[in-house]
This record gives sequence, structure tokens and C-alpha cells, in this order.
Amino acid sequence: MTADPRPALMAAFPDEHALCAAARALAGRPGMDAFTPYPVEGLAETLGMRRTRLPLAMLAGGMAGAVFVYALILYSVTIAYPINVGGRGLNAWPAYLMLAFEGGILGAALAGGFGLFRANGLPQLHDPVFATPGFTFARGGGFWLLVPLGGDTADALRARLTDLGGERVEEVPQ
Amino acid sequence: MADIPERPPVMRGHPGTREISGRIASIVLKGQMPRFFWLAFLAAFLLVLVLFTTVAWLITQGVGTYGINIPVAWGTMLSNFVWWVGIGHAGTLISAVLLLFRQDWRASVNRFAEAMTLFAVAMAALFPILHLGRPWFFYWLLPLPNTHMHWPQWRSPLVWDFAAIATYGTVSLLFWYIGLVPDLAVLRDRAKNRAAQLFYGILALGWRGSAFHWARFDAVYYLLAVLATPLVVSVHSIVSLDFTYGMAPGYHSTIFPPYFVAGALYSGFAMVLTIAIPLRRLFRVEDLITKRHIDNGAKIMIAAGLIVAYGYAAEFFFAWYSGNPAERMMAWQRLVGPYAPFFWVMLACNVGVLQLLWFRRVRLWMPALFVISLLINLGMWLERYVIVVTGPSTGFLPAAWGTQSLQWVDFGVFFGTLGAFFALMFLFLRILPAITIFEVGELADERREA
Amino acid sequence: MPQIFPEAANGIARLVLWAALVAVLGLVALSVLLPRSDMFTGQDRILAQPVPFSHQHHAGGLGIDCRYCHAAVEQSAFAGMPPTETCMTCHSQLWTRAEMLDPVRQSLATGTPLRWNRVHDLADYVYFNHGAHVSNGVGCTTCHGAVDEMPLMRQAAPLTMEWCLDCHRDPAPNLRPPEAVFATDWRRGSEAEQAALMGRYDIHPETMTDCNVCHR
Amino acid sequence: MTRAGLILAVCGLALAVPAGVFGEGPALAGGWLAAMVFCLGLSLGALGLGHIHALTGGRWGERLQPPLRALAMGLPVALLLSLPLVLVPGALFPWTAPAETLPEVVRAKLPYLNLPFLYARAALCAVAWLILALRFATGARGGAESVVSLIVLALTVSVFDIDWLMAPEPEFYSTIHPLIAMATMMTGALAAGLIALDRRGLETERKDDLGKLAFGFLLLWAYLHYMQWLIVWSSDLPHEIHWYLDRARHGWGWLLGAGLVLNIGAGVALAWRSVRLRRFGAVAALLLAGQGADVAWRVLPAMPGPGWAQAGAAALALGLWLAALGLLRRREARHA
Repeated sequence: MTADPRPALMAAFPDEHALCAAARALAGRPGMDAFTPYPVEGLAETLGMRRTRLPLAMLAGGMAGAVFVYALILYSVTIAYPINVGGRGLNAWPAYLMLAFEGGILGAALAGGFGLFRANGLPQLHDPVFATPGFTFARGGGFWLLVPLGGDTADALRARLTDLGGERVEEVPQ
Repeated sequence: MADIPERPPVMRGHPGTREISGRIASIVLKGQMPRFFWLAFLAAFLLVLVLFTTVAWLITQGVGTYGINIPVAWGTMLSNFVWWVGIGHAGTLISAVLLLFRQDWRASVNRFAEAMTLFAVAMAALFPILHLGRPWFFYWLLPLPNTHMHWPQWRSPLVWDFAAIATYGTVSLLFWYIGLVPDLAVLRDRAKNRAAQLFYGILALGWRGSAFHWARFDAVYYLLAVLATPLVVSVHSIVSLDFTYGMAPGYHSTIFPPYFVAGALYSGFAMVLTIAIPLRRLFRVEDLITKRHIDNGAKIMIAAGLIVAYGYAAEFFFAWYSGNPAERMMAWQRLVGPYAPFFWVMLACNVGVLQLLWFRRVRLWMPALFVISLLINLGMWLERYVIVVTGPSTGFLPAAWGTQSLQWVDFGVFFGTLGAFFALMFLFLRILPAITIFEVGELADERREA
Repeated sequence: MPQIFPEAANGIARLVLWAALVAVLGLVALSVLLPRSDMFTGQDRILAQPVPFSHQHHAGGLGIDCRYCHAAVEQSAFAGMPPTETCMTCHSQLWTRAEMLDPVRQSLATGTPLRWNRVHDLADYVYFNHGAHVSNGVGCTTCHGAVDEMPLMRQAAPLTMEWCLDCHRDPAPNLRPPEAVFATDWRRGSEAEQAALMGRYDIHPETMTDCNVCHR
Repeated sequence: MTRAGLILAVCGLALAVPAGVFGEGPALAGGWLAAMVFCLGLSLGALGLGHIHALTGGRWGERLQPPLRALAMGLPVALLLSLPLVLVPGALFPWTAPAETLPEVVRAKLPYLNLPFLYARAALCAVAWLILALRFATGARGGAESVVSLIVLALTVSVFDIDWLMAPEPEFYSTIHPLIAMATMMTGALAAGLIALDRRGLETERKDDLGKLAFGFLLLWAYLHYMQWLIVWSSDLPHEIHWYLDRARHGWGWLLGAGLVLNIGAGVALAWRSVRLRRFGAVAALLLAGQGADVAWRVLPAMPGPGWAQAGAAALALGLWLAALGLLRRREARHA
């Protein structure tokens, strides 16, 4: 995922409610994004995000981990080196379930963790958003909305954003 | 003490997001740590040197140097292992379970509790490896297609231990790092000098707080917490299976898994309080880590401690109820045998001292609570020691009874890992934000509006 | 706020991550391959010896039987190394002045045995019995290689546990009739012949991979 | 509820009477015990859940309190119905046989396993539970009482479990056994409460929360069972493994399978959001049935057979209990 090359404006809002209201007002425009110091519920849906498939990826990762571990165990105890332990069958599932469980957890966690970074396109050390005048992730209270120009002129969009309560409107450098 | 409100708030006053992020970040970025910080770090570092020396001695001279002998082939390496893993669990409980139960008070303690988990697990992992006697062969536990053509013994809880600790460490690290990324971005953007910008910038991966990113972050963070909860239970259950799989009297008891999990939380919360009480005072964050946090931690200790006490009672009752002479003798030897002093001190700490926590005044009086948490740490260490050594020392054949004697190596390694743990904690406090900036900021904004 | 990282940083970061992944996979591959390499198993390594004894010359060229020197191999766990006197049965007559044989004469004079360096050296926790193998039809060259073609002795097989297990699981192809055990030119018979030897020696492979067969 | 209970009781009677006539009387005691353990467990589990909620708070328990109270009020009924069991100790406890016929291990336990002491403990538990149930039914009284109640419950339920579930097999002992009983009690009580709540209508968000909670309890129950099984299986000691062997042979494997299917089914349904929300009552019923099967599986195989006679007695006891509970509720409704 690379940065959106379309020219765009960023507007800072005083709080999350103003930001959400503005996002709702502009909803439907392609390529919008918002930047907040902490997660704001429902904002991503307003901006047109589809339901994330990461939970499914984690489920798949968990299944894969558990199946892989159990298959490895089965291979090693029935094919690679069958050993009789205490007269129990080679497939001693009460014991192996424990390891399959750990494998499942590990698989799901790795799928979730790496999937998260991948879906978010991180690492993305350089991004046009960082160079926007006034933008910083640091000072709490920075609630920014990024709107691509689309068909509008920069001035029209700037006026619209100011109307919606944007305290500061900046151009995103290309 | 009379001015204590009925239920102390999770946050005192109405600090703004901006103020909070500035205060927490400046602890790290300004880096002007008070003198005691460096003195404490130095002390911890000296203990790390002790650790290195003792471990070198242990490896070159063999495992007999720490007092183990047949029949007691497990000594402090195992009890230290269990103790450290248990301490780790409180961190996961705070960060994951409280997240699932939507307890807002977790926000300002979860980060350092998670760090505590990581470092404690790292310390724990050392012990079984040192106990191997030939530690350099520890990689034989990995399921690699080796030239021996044999695989780890999948039926053995010792192999599960390896898998569980590795999984637990990995998941904890992932969970911790994912939660850290937004805070690292805050540090990156607040840093003034280039080196700090680069350091935090690389670790922050270019986080910029996009709404899309946050949405996925929330989903994955929540699910990781869902995963971490059964994981913690499984990890300490597996630790307890190391014992129950053995037939020695005192080892083979089916209540061990839940009882060990409760014990882990008990000692873990004791350690959280041991760290949090001085931390909030020394770094002047009493308004973020409030008495409410401390009080809740103490209450969880009561609950966990009572389950542990139930476990003691069950062990003794069933030893008698079993009708098995070996079980009865083992229980009796615990009360009057060579390890009786350890047992009675343990009981005094874990069950006796615990009763003080029923009183609100005690729970909210920091010096007393600090001492109590230290005593419970001690008691829980003794508990593990008593369990590890008494079983095999008074086994089925009185002719084969014997004892493990505590040597200087036992103490050298144990205090050495304590030093390493605290040295890592100090490093963590110095270079990473010990309090979750973004979550506390969110909480602050919610409170301001309310 | 100015950019902290140049645009190239994104590419570099991705490169580093991929490199880390490759490194991890490479480490796993190495951990599988390295222990099987000659460097770790010691296969084909030639050790320095007090006397550069040539099996090629003695066993191959002169046709001396293995048991002439390794006399205990049929009864004992250890194949046995010849006393200096064994060497001297011939070398009191032949090459009596050869410089190469100085240590042998020295050994005889002083009564101290020659200190050969062990070529086929198993780990201490392995219990290996020559007698059990030889008397059950496992030939010398099966493990020690074409000794009669080695000017200097070298380790012919990897001697890893998986190598041992290969034969313990399926010994039939490596069994010989008793008269051929010490032969250097034995050729494997037909499958039926080999299988018949299993019965002749009463070998049951299903118990031959139990731990206590080799680790006691 | 009354009618359903009476129908069940009549069906049970139809099986129990011939059993009595054909000399299978001892089997009736086992069936009756299983039913009573289940009914008592629901009330005790309700007490446990209610007091845990009183301590931790949380929105999940606010709607749950009324059905939990109703369940707790069933406790005196269940105790009353349990009385016949006291009359037939010989059918339940092998250690009532002459001491010289008992194995040495069991003889070593006789200071604990003897009828006078057993009755004294049972009476003590009954009195404690009656007090707890009455106080709980008339409203919460704050944290301190809840703490004391939970401690008393934990101890009395442990004693109850050892006396009535473990002692029928006097050579067997397992320290986790009482915890399994507690988990079943609370899971069952929660399931019963959810069925009642679903009848009265419940908003989606609460369904979601309570469904997750039920899933959590089911996991706890499964965890405790699995740990006991794993440890006993691994050690393979005669006095322990026979507990499982007896419960897998002579057809009891079918009951085990049924319990597994019901509980795993309930678990899958609870974890599945849309099923959890849409078929809330049915899923809760599935869970209750699964926990009931678990109680039967833990109790019945230790008892004298045959199974049909046990089933008859269990149905009779369960039916009477249901009917009595229904009458109680109707009376309460009339008063209100």
C-alpha cells in the first residue's frame, strides 16, 4: 500500500465529534482518511472502510498452526520414529492436544500481528501526511481529516472544510 | 486516612490528552532520571554480574553445585522457574483479561505490567535451560529434523513447557509491541534530537493514527487479548503438569493446574504492587496510577490467595483421605520434616498476612501494602520450593529419602535474575513509555466530557 | 512537520524485513544441513597417527585378515587394537631399519603401547558392540568402508544416529553369510537371499530401535 | 412447568415401579441421587453466580438476578426431595459393608467415611445452604456477605461433592473433583437462567454478553475436566483410571458421547455470534442438557444398574422437583 498520489487537503478539528461530523458530511468521497491520537469508534466505517478480514486471517492462522503441529507430531510418532510409551497408542491425543492448542494460539497470534502490519501497509516510514504543515501525531488533540480534491478546486474544498469546523486547512505536499 | 473516598477514581483531576502525552513522553525523552534511578540501576547491574559469575560456575562445575541430589533432582532451578512464570501471568491478566472485561482502570498499568511479563518470562526461561546440565544442547527441544532422527517427546510436559513458554513469550511480545507502536509514534513526533527521532521513528513503523489503521488495530488487539487469556491458563497448567505427571507423593494431585494458575496470579499481582507502589511515587504519577488501581490489585490478590489457600487445604485433606500411607507421610513431613520451617513461613505469608488485606485501610496505606506484597512474593517463592523438594525428598521408599540443601549457587542465580529483571525494567522505564499514552489520553478525553 | 525519513526509507524497511525472513529460514535450513555435513560428522576425515599405517597395503595388498590384528572383534564389544608384538611378528624381519617404524620399535623397547587416534569414535552415551554385529552377519566394510583401499584410515560413514537407525530398521540388505563377514569383496545377494539371512540370524527389527538397545 | 414436571414424573414412575417390583430397587437410589445432584447444583450454582456478580458488578448480572433468585428458592425443594436417599445408604456407599470385607485403603478412610459423620456433614451443609438461599432470595446485602457466602459455598460444595459423588467409589480420589462439580453447577445455573431470560425477551447486546459469559463458563468446565482426564490418563494408576474405565464401559460410553456432543454443540453455538443471538434460548437449553448429561455421567456409572431403572428414578425425581418449582412460582405470582 503506497500513499495516495491524488492531491488532497488536510483539516484539523478541535475534537473527535467535530471530526466525525465532518467525515459524515463528506462521506462517499473516495480516498478520505482521518488521523486521530486514539481510536475513534465508527470513524473508519464513516470513511467507507469495509469490515476487516483480519479476524478471519487469525482463525485461519490458528487452524493452520494447530493442524501443522498435530500433523508434525503424527508424522514423527508414526512414521519417523514410532516408540511404545507406556503401552498407549502411538496417537496419544490427550497429550498432543495440549501442543496443538499452543500451536493454534501461536499461529493465530502471528497471523494477527503480521496481518495487521501488512493490512495497514506498515512500515511506511515516509508518507506525504507527515510533511503536512502542522500535522503531528504527538500533541494530543490533533484530529485531522484528509480529503482528496476529487473534482473540486482546492479553494472550494478549503471553504467546505472550514465550514464544517476545520480550524486549520493545509495542503498535503506531493 | 479519613479523606479516602468510597471508591477512588481511576484518574485524579482532569488532565488533558496533550498534557498527559507530554508528561509521559518527557520522562523518556528528557531522560533526566533522578539520582536514585541510576543508583538502583547500578545495584541491579551488579546483581547481573553475580548472575554471570554464578552461571559460569554452574556450567563449568555441573548442576550438583546447587545442592540437588538424588532423590531430590529438582531444586531451586525449578522453583525459580515456576515463580518467574507466575509473575509474568499477572501482566497478561491485567492487559488481556481486563481488556476483555472492559475495565478502564487497566489503561495506566498495562504497559509496565506487560513489560514485567516479558522480562519475567525471559528470566523463567533461563532456569530449565540451566537445569539441563548441558545447556548448550537446549536446542534439542526444538522439533528440527536432526541427525538423531528422533523428535521431542511430545507426551512429556517438559516439552509442552518449552512450547508453552515459547508461545507465551512470542504472543506477549507481539501484544506488547502492537500496543507500543502508537506510543512510539508519539515519542517520534515529540523527539527533538535526530537520534531519538530515528530510533523511535523506525520502531513506530510510520504510524500516523489513520482511522483505517486504528480500526484494524482495535480488532486485532482485542482478539490477541482473547487468545492471551486461555494461553495464560494453559501455560501455568502445563507448568503444574510437570509435577502431576510425576508419581511422587505431593506431586501427583489433579487440582494442581487451577491451583497453580491461581498461585501465579497471586504472586504476579504481588509483584505488580511491589513495582507499582514505588513507581507511582518516584515518577509522580499518583494521579494516573491511583489508589483505585492499587486497591483493585489487592482485591485480586485476596481472591487468588483464597483459591491458593483452598488448594493447600485440599492437598492436606486429600493426602489424608487417600488412605495412602506414602501420601499421608509426605503431608506429615511437610508439617514437621526437614522443610517444615519453609512450610510454616510460607503459610504465614500466603494465608496469614493475606488476611490483613480485608481491611480497606491496609489496602490504601501504601507502605503497609508494599511490605505485604513483598512478604507474599517471598511466601509464593517458598510455596514453589516446598512443592518442588518435599515430594521427592519423602518418596515411597523411606530408604530413599533425602534432601536438597540450599547452596550459594541457588541464591546467586536467583538474586542474579532478580537483578537482571530489574535492570531490564529500569532500561524499559528509561527508553519506553511506561504508561500507555494513547489509552490514557482517550480516558482523559472521555472524563473531560463527562 | 518535516519528514524524518527520506522516501527511500520505505523500500529499505521492506528490504530489511524480507531479509530478516530469509535469514530466519536460512538459519533453519542451516540447522538441518550443517549437522549432516562432513565438518560435523567427521566423515572422510583422516587423523594423524603415530605411524602412517596403511590398511590398503596390509589388508588389501598382503591380504591379512581383519582378525589378525583386531582379534577380539568376534567376541567383544571392542574390536581390539593389536599389541606392538603383533606388528613385530613381521617387522622384526622386514623394514627393521625404516624410520617410519621408529615409534613401533620404541614401543616394544619401552613397553608402552602405541597411542593410535580413534577414527570411528562414537559418543560416550552410545553402547556399541562389535561382537553382536559381527556374529549377526554385519560385515566390517559395511560400516568401515573399503578399508582395503585406504592408504590412511578415514571415517567411512557419518556415524550419526540416523545412519545407525537406517540399518537397525531394515538390516536385511546389509547382512552377509557368516563366511563373508570379513570379506572385502562381498556383493549383496538377491532380495530373497538377503531376506533369508534375517531368519538365519533370527533378527527382529521391531525391537532394534528401542532406546535401550544402544543407550544403556 | 408444573404440568411438564408431572408428565415427566409419571413417565419416571412407569419405569420405577416395575424396577422396584423386579428387585432393582438399589438402581433407583442411584438415579434419584443423580437427579438430586443436578437440581441442588442448579440452586447452588445460582447462589455462586449471584454472589460473584454482587462482588464484581457488571451489567451481565443485573438481568440475571431474578431467575437466579428463583433457582435459589428451589433449594429447599431439592433438599426435601433428597431425604429418601438418607434411608438407603447401602445402595450408594460400598463402605457401609462390614469393615473386614473392605480393602485396606478403604478401611484407612473409615474415620471419615461412616454414616453418623456423613449425616452430620450433610445436615451442616443443608443448614448452611438454607440460610444462604433464604438470605439471597430476599436481596443482596453488600460485599462482605457475598464474600462470606462464597467461602461457605466453596467449602460446603466441596464436602458435598466428596461425600455424595466421590465416596460411592471409595478407592478413588481426585483433588480437582470438587472444582468440576462447582463449574457444572454454575454453568448449569447460568444456562437455566438464560432460558428463563429468553422467555421474557432480552435485548441483543445482553444476549451477546451473556452468551460470551456462558461460553467462558463452559470453557472453564471443559478445562477442569480435561486436566483431570489428562493427569489420570498419563499416570494410569489403578485407583484413578478405573474411574474413567467404569465410565466408558457397559454402555456408559454412549452417555459420555451424548454429553460431549451436547456440550461441544453448545460451545460452537455460543462462540458463533449469529447463532448465539438468533437461537439464544435453544442454545442455552442445549448447554443445560449437556451439563445434565455430565452430572449423570459422573454419578450413575458408580451406582448399581440397570440404566433404565436409574433413568426412571431420575425422571421421577426431576419431574417432582420441576412440578414443585412450578407450584412455588405460581404461588409467588399470585402473591405479587
